[in-house]
Parts: sequence; C-alpha cells; structure tokens
Amino acid sequence: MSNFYNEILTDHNMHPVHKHELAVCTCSREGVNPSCGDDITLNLRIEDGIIADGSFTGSGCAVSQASADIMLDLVIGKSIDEAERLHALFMKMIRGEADDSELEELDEAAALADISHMPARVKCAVLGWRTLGESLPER
Amino acid sequence: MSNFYNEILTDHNMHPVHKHELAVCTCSREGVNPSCGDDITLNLRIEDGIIADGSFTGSGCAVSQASADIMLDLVIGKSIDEAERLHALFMKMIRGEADDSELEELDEAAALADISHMPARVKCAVLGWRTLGESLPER
Amino acid sequence: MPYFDKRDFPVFDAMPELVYLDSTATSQKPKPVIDAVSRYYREENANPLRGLYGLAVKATDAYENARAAVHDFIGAASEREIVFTRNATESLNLIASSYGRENIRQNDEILVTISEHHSNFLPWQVLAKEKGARLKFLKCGKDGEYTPEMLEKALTPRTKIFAAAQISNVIGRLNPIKEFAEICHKNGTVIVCDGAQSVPHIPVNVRELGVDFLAFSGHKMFAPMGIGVLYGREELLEQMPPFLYGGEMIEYVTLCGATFAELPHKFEAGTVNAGGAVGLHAAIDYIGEFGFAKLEKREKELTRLLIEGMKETPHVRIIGSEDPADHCGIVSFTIDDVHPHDIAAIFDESGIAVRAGHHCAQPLHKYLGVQSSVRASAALYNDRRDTELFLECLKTIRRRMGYSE
Amino acid sequence: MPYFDKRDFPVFDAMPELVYLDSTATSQKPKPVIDAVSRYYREENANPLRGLYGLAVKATDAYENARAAVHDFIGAASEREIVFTRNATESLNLIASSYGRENIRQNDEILVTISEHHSNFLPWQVLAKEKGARLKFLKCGKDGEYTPEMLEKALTPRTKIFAAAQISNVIGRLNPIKEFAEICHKNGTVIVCDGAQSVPHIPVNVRELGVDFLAFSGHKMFAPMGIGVLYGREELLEQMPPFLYGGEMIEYVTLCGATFAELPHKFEAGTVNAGGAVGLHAAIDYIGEFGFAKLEKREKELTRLLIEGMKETPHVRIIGSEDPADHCGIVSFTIDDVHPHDIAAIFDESGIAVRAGHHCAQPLHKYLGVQSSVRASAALYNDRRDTELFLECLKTIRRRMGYSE
Ligand SMILES: Cc1ncc(COP(=O)(O)O)c(C=O)c1O
Ligand SMILES: Cc1ncc(COP(=O)(O)O)c(C=O)c1O
Repeated sequence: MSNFYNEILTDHNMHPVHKHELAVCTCSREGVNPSCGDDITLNLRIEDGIIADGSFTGSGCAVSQASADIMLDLVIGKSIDEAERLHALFMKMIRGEADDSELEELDEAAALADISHMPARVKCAVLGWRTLGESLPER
Repeated sequence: MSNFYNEILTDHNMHPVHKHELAVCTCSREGVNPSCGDDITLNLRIEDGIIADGSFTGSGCAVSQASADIMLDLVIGKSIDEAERLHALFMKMIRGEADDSELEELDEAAALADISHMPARVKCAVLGWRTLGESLPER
Repeated sequence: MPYFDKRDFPVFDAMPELVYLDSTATSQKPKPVIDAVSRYYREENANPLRGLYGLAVKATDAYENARAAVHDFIGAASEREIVFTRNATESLNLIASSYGRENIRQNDEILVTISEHHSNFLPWQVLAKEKGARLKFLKCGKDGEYTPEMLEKALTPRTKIFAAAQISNVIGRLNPIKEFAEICHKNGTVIVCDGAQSVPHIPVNVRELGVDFLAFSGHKMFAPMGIGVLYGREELLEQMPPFLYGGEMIEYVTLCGATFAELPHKFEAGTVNAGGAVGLHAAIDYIGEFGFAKLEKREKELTRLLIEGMKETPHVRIIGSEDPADHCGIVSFTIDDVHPHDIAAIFDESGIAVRAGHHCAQPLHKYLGVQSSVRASAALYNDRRDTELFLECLKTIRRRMGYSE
Repeated sequence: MPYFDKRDFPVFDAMPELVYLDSTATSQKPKPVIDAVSRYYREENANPLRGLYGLAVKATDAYENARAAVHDFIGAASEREIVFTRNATESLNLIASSYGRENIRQNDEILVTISEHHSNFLPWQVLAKEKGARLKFLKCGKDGEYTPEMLEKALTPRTKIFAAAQISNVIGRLNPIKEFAEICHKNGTVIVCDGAQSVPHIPVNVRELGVDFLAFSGHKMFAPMGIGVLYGREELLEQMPPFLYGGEMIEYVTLCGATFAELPHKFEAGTVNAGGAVGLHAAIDYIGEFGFAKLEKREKELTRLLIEGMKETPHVRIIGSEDPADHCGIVSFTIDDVHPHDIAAIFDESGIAVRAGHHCAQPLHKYLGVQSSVRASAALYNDRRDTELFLECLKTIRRRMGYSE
C-alpha cells in the first residue's frame, strides 16, 4: 500500500487520453458515487458489436479518473464480449481474486490491484467499469 | 441489611393498628407509588392544631403498610408542628443523616433506617409520611 | 478456552456468593465479550464507514463483521436486513414509527398480545392513536398459551400488523411464531416478532419463522448494553422512510431535500456503536461455541428444578403453565399475602437477585388480576446450587414475614 | 496516575507509528475509560433503575452518578435536565421530533446555519416539511464567522427555533452562542446548540450560555461509542411528549393509554446503556483532572503549528479563517488540483489519519463552492511530532500526484 499513487495512475490522472467529448456516439451514460462526489459520463460508439471509440468527461478523485482512462485504453477496439470479459476480470481483481496471468491481461488496470485494501476507494476504481457494464447492450 | 424484615416491621404489616376507615375525619388524601403499585389513603381528624385521630386504608408492600401504621402511632395526639418535625426527622433518617438521639425520637420508625441502602424501596417507606406532609395544613 | 459456566463471568469473581436469577432483565457478560470490547478500543477504534485510512478500515471491518455475524446467527437473507439499534425497544419503535406511520390508515387494526412488554405495546398504542386505528388484544389462555386458532379468530381483513413476543418475559412460554406468520401472511398482515427473550435462549431463524420483523437486545444475550438489532425483510425496509436523520444515512443533502443511503445504513443515524457491535459479535461467538443444544438443555434442567421446588412450596403460585416444559428459563410467581417487592428484598438479604414488579407488562398483570409478581430466570451461568439456594430461601419467606406457615 | 498524553491511549501502543488527526470524527479512548467500562461489567452490571437487589442498586448508582457528573460538567440546573441518548444525532432528532412536532406550526420559521452538520440540519428539514414551516439559513462570512448582527437580521417574529453548532466540525471556529441565546430569547426563539465539537474542547456551561438545548456525543470526548447527551431546560423537557416508548419511561400503562415517568426517565426508553454512561463518567473525570486550561492551551498550540505550516505550503487553502486563534483544534483545507480523497489516501500511506469528504456538511461545501475537503484535527494526545509528520507529508502531496510543485 505504501506507493499506491504510482506513475501509471498519476499519469492517467494528469494526462488522460480519453477525457473529452465524443462527437459521434451511440451511447452516453452517467455514473456517480454519491459518497465521494465522483461523477463521470462515459461515451461509447459501438459499431457491429465493436467498441469503435470511447471517451469520458466529469470530475472526481485520481482513482476514478485514471481508472476510467485506463479502462478506455483497454476496451476501445475490443468486441462487446471481450469488454464484458475484461469487466469481469477487473471486478475479480478488485475482490483480490485474480491470478498473475489475469493481472497481466488487465495491463495498466492492474496498477489498481491494491485498492482491495481500501474498501472506501473501491467504488472510485470501479466507477468507470460499472458505468461501462451498464452501457453495454444486454444480451 | 441482612435482617431488614424485623419483628417491628412484620408486626405492623400483619396486624396494623390504624388500618381501617375513619368515621369522622377532616381530611383524607391518597398517596401512590406508580412504580410499586403501593396505594394508601390517609385519613386525619385535626382539631385545634392537634392530630386527634388518624387511619389509613389501601394496599402495598409490607414496608409501605408498616411504615404508615408506625407513623400514625407516632403522630396521633401530636400537634401539627410536632408532626411536621417528625416528618422532617424521618426524611433525614431516610437520607442516612439522622444521629442516634434523633433515631430515638423516631421510636419504631427507626426500624426503617436501613432502607437508605435500598433506594428502590425508599418510596415505599416514605409513602405514608409524604402523604401526611401533603395532608397537613399549610402555614 | 472458555468454561461455559460461572467461571467465564467475572461478576462471580467479584461476588462469589451472588445467585443471579435476573438474566431476563439483563445478562451478565463473559470475559471474551468484555475483552473484545476493550480490544476494539485499544486496537481498532475509529469512526467507521467513511474513513480513508487504515484504522478506519479496521473499525469498519469490525463493525460490518459484527453485522455479518448477526446475519448468520438469525439466518437473514442479506446483511442489508440487519440494522443496529440501541436495544429491542428502539427497534420496535423504529418499526412502529417508520413502517407504521407509512402504512397504517384510519380504521385499520393493529393486534398485539395482552402479554407484550410495554416496548412492543406502547409504540403501537401511540401509532393507533395518531392514525385513528384500532388497537386490539389477543388474550392468552389460562396456561399463558396462545394458539394459532386464537390468532385466526382475532384477525380481520383490517388487521395490518400483528405484534407478538416469541417468548413473553413474564410467562416464559414459546409461542408458535412460525404458524402465526403463516396465518398473518394469508391475511395480508405484517408480523412483528419481539425476540428479546427468545434470541438469547433458542435458535431463531427468521427465514424459517417467516417473520417480517424481529427485534432483540444485545445486553440480554451476554453482549454489552447499548446495542440491539432490528431485522426486517429487505422488501419492507427498502420502502420505509428513515427513522432518525444525520450522519452516514444520507446520499445527497441539499438545502431543500435529501436522498438517503442504501440499506442498512439508511436506518443508522449518527456515529454507530462499533464497540457495542463488536461486543455483540463476541457474544454470538460465545453462544455459538457453547451451542444451543447444550444451552437449552441446561436452561431446561434449571427451569425444571425451579418449578418443581416451587410447586412443593405452599402458597407459591406460578404464572402461566405449571409444566416446566412450557418455560424457557423464565418463571414468574406470587406468594400468598406477601408483596413481590418484599419477596425480592428478602431474596436479596440472602444474596439472591430476582426481579419483582410488573416487568414492563402492566396489561398482562391486570388481565391476570395481580398487581405484580416475582420473576426468577436462568441462564447458562446458573447451576444447581443457585436453584437450591433460591428454593431454600423461597420456603422461608412467609415465615420471615410473620406467617405461621 | 495518568500521563495526559499518548501514553494514556492504548491505541498508540498497538500502532506506535500512528499519527491520528481525526479526533473530530471520533476520539481515541484513554485506559481509565476502557478500564472503567470493563470494571462496570465485571463488578456492577445489572439492569438499572428498578432492581430490588444489591447489584442492581450498584448499577443504578453507577448510571445515575454518571448523570450527576454530566450535570456538573455542563453546569445544568438539575439532573432532571440530563437525558442519556446514543449520540448527538439522536439528541438532535429527539428535540426536533418531540419539541419540534409539538411546537412548530405552519408558516413558522426554523433558522439553521449553513454550516450545520447534517445531524443538526436534516431533522429540521424533515420537521419543516411535515409542518409546512419554512427552513431558513444563516450564512457565514468569508472567514467562517457568524456574528450577533447576522443573527439579528435573520430572525423574524415567526422564527421559533434557531439551531447552531457552537463549533462547526468543518470551520472549527467558536460561535458566540451566549450572544445568540440572548438575541433568540428576546425574539421568543428557542435556541438549540449542537455541542458535539465544543464540549470536548472548551468548558461549556449551559446556564452561562443560556441555551435551551445542548446535544453532544460521548465518543468525541474520550468516552465509548453508543452514549450521548441531551441537555434541555427542565421547563421545556417537562412539557415535551416522550420520544420513544417502552421500558422504564412509563408510570401507568393500561389498554387504552399511558402516563409517563418523571424527567429524565421519560426520555430514556428501554434498557439504558449503563456501561456507556460509566465510560462517559470516566471520560469527564479524565478531562477534569487534565483541566480545560491545559487542554485548550495544548490544542491551540497544535492548531497554530498546523495552520502556520499549511500557510507556508503552496496550493493549500484553509477553509474559514487563516488565523490559528479562530480554530479550536479543527482545520479543514483543500489542495489545488488534488482530490481530497486522494490526499487522505496519501496521508494514510504515511500512517497519518485525516478525514476527507463533505464531513456531513454538504450544504456548507456547496455554499463554499467546493465538492469536499480534507480535515485535520487535534486532541490532547497529539504532539508536535504529529504536526511535523503531517506537514512533511502535506508538502509532498502535489509532487506525489505528478505536479511539478
Ligand atoms: C458538529 C457536529 N454535530 C453533530 C455530530 C454528530 O455526532 P454523532 O455522529 O456522534 O451523532 C457531529 C459529529 O460527526 C459533529 O461534528
Ligand atoms: C419481551 C421483551 N421485549 C422487549 C424488551 C425490551 O428490551 P430493552 O429494554 O433491551 O429494549 C424486553 C426486556 O426488558 C423484553 O423482555
């Protein structure tokens, strides 16, 4: 826990790649954490079952912002199925149940693994992913 | 405390002298302890500033009944002033503040001295006296 | 390793001669419970729920683990159904105030048993008055019993709530709550179960019983004072408005309104009693290690000794059934011609702690035609010697009050 | 003999490196308090108030002696004015529910300060809605101050209640409650003082202040959780209906009505928290031995160190006044570009416990135009090293978040 705010996290927080409006989007959804005041809007452009593009806007702590940015890095270009799978994987990691190969798949998102020791912050790390889960079409 | 229910107390409880109606009385007053269910009616005949006669009726624990009976033993025939003084003395004893000579003045009522160790029963011991105090004319 | 008897309870070190037969009023506390609370304050104390630092995480875990333990202990469907309160009284007031105010209309009926503790009676009386509803009473039979048939007869289409103790703190008899719940639900009636005297004595499973609400107190089951539980079916709790306001029970607050936190926090206003919850958790563990099978066996045996001795003592009249099997560790009685307060005082002179009075059940006493009564109650720390000393003293009481026999 | 510093507080044995700067949320507990509670359960535990045996007399004495201690501590006129509750939140809800419901009519006004804790805000919001009354807000100046003039302007002939904290848990500034009380009484307005943050930090005398009600929590002043206090002027408490129903708060109960016990028992439903009261008593004794003069001096000194260091740190913005003299051990702040939750998490990585969020004062944060803030607060167990470590870490935060300075 003694260096949770590593470079990956602070970088994505200070210089988010995906924090902007999205001109063309097929779905836009707000996610909030009342207790933290975190508030993001996730925009996705889904085409032929593929997340063709995505962005987010909003405000909140570094954890929520960086996590959303890292998430978009991971899922843009992926199929909905694959995004669902990564979503499930991320949740598994948060519960402290992911193994090393699974952490590898999560790439930079694995930087958030230690959040499982900070229950009050889990909501922040999960906010983007939860909103993604709610945005993906049901099947 | 190990023999609070002495003969004086049980005697006055089983064979009260003053527990009866009073044909002629100048004042009759009810006194109750809601938490115990003790309930007595104190009848007094006051003539020329003297408690010429008195009685009580009602029901309750041995402490409340015996204490009322002992009290009437003490105050019948006494002046109102003297009854007031004994009332004050009794209260002093209950607070554990009476000295030996004062206890002597209280005669059999001194059998109740130990009640000060049983706060929940103080109300019972005091019921008759409290009602007496409320019955005596204000001055 | 605990001994599961007097030796676990430090009060009997402090007062080795004490014969404590008033566990129905409050239980004594075993060392593991006292120590768990101290340990919490020595090692884990912080304000739970919102803390962003390690110690607050520990405090939150301690508190929420206690909730999980309660949830397991009474077989709730979800931890969201477990609300921590101060005591059974507050739990019952919460139900009447939040569920009751929201759901009771004029001319509705609320049914309570005649033997309810004031805590499961006054809140309904107040509610009925406020709403213009009718408060009705289910009366027990001569052995203190309530049967499904009695309940069936008393319910009407207007009966919105039925409130009943699983075990009355005076009669001590186990009521058929499972059957009651079935009958209530067929009638569209919500059943509120007062478990203050059952949860400490028998295994209680809310889903098996099928009750809508269950209330109980920690202090009667070896936990510290100041912690109690309200169980409510999630579906009902979900629709209920908050009870008290402030602290972590909110979601958003603005100048003109507020939205509220999720269950169970919606009902836990202000800083929670984490120390108390930790104590309750330790108490549940203590009971769990002992096991209800052994606990019930011991209490039944003590009850049998008490009742058999009482029946042999002239002028002693037991309230409710004379069959020990009908009492769960609780026996109330009177002695002819001797006031219960005097009886208790004489017991006290012999170092025996029993309760006397109306036991917060004035309507029952009135119904039975007695002013008050004496109550002896047993718990797992009592032993045969306690019952013997009690019975010995019992036999002397009329004599000590001046009666020849 | 206590040391009156960290050494009295076992949590610092368990976590020697802990820098605890969250006493505003809850205080740590000194050994004398933890031990007093254990001792109560080991030696004096019974259900207080109605017991007819020695142990119950001890329990009653323990409980009522605690009441007497509280009465002395806050200078109440009578012990009848001291009601034990669970916490300040419950005390405030009790006032709103019992006094408020009875006395507030349609179109009346209730005035609260914009910086009130939700616990002294939501109960009034709910009451106002229920009664069709108007809730109005007294806004603070730019240094977090409230002046008598501000209050005078805000009161109208319809203002029935004014609710204000003596010290806000965010701003940390002492409000002129005595002057407020005078102004209120001239206007026929009842003043409710939230003492949750003042009673632990400064001598509070209700008669000198002239407040009608005062609420505070034990757990913020070294006592265990689960015990709080409501002070009310006897004349007001006397006319108020009960709050919760059941247990020793009754006089007579019949099937169709009830009469209630005398003050303060009328407001204490169900089995009381004697263990908690004993803990509060020990906490009052602990503070008393230390003395407020020394306590205030130490807290002032720590506050000065904190604020001076903060002012030297770029990008740190203090909420309220920048003058240490205007803070009673409580300093809330923000750091440019860094979210308070991240700030608290970074402090936690250095073993420093501070709070972040809205501190149950969302309306104030909205009014100040910030989402949330970080709060550091000092108590008598903090020392110069704590402030140094705090300030050292504070200086690194922006850098650790990737900012160049
Ligand atoms: C000013 C103020 N009022 C009220 C409260 C509520 O106190 P409690 O949570 O102990 O009820 C607090 C504590 O959080 C406070 O700081
Ligand atoms: C059957 C029953 N219900 C409710 C209560 C109230 O419990 P408490 O005083 O802990 O709120 C009691 C205990 O006195 C009880 O015996």
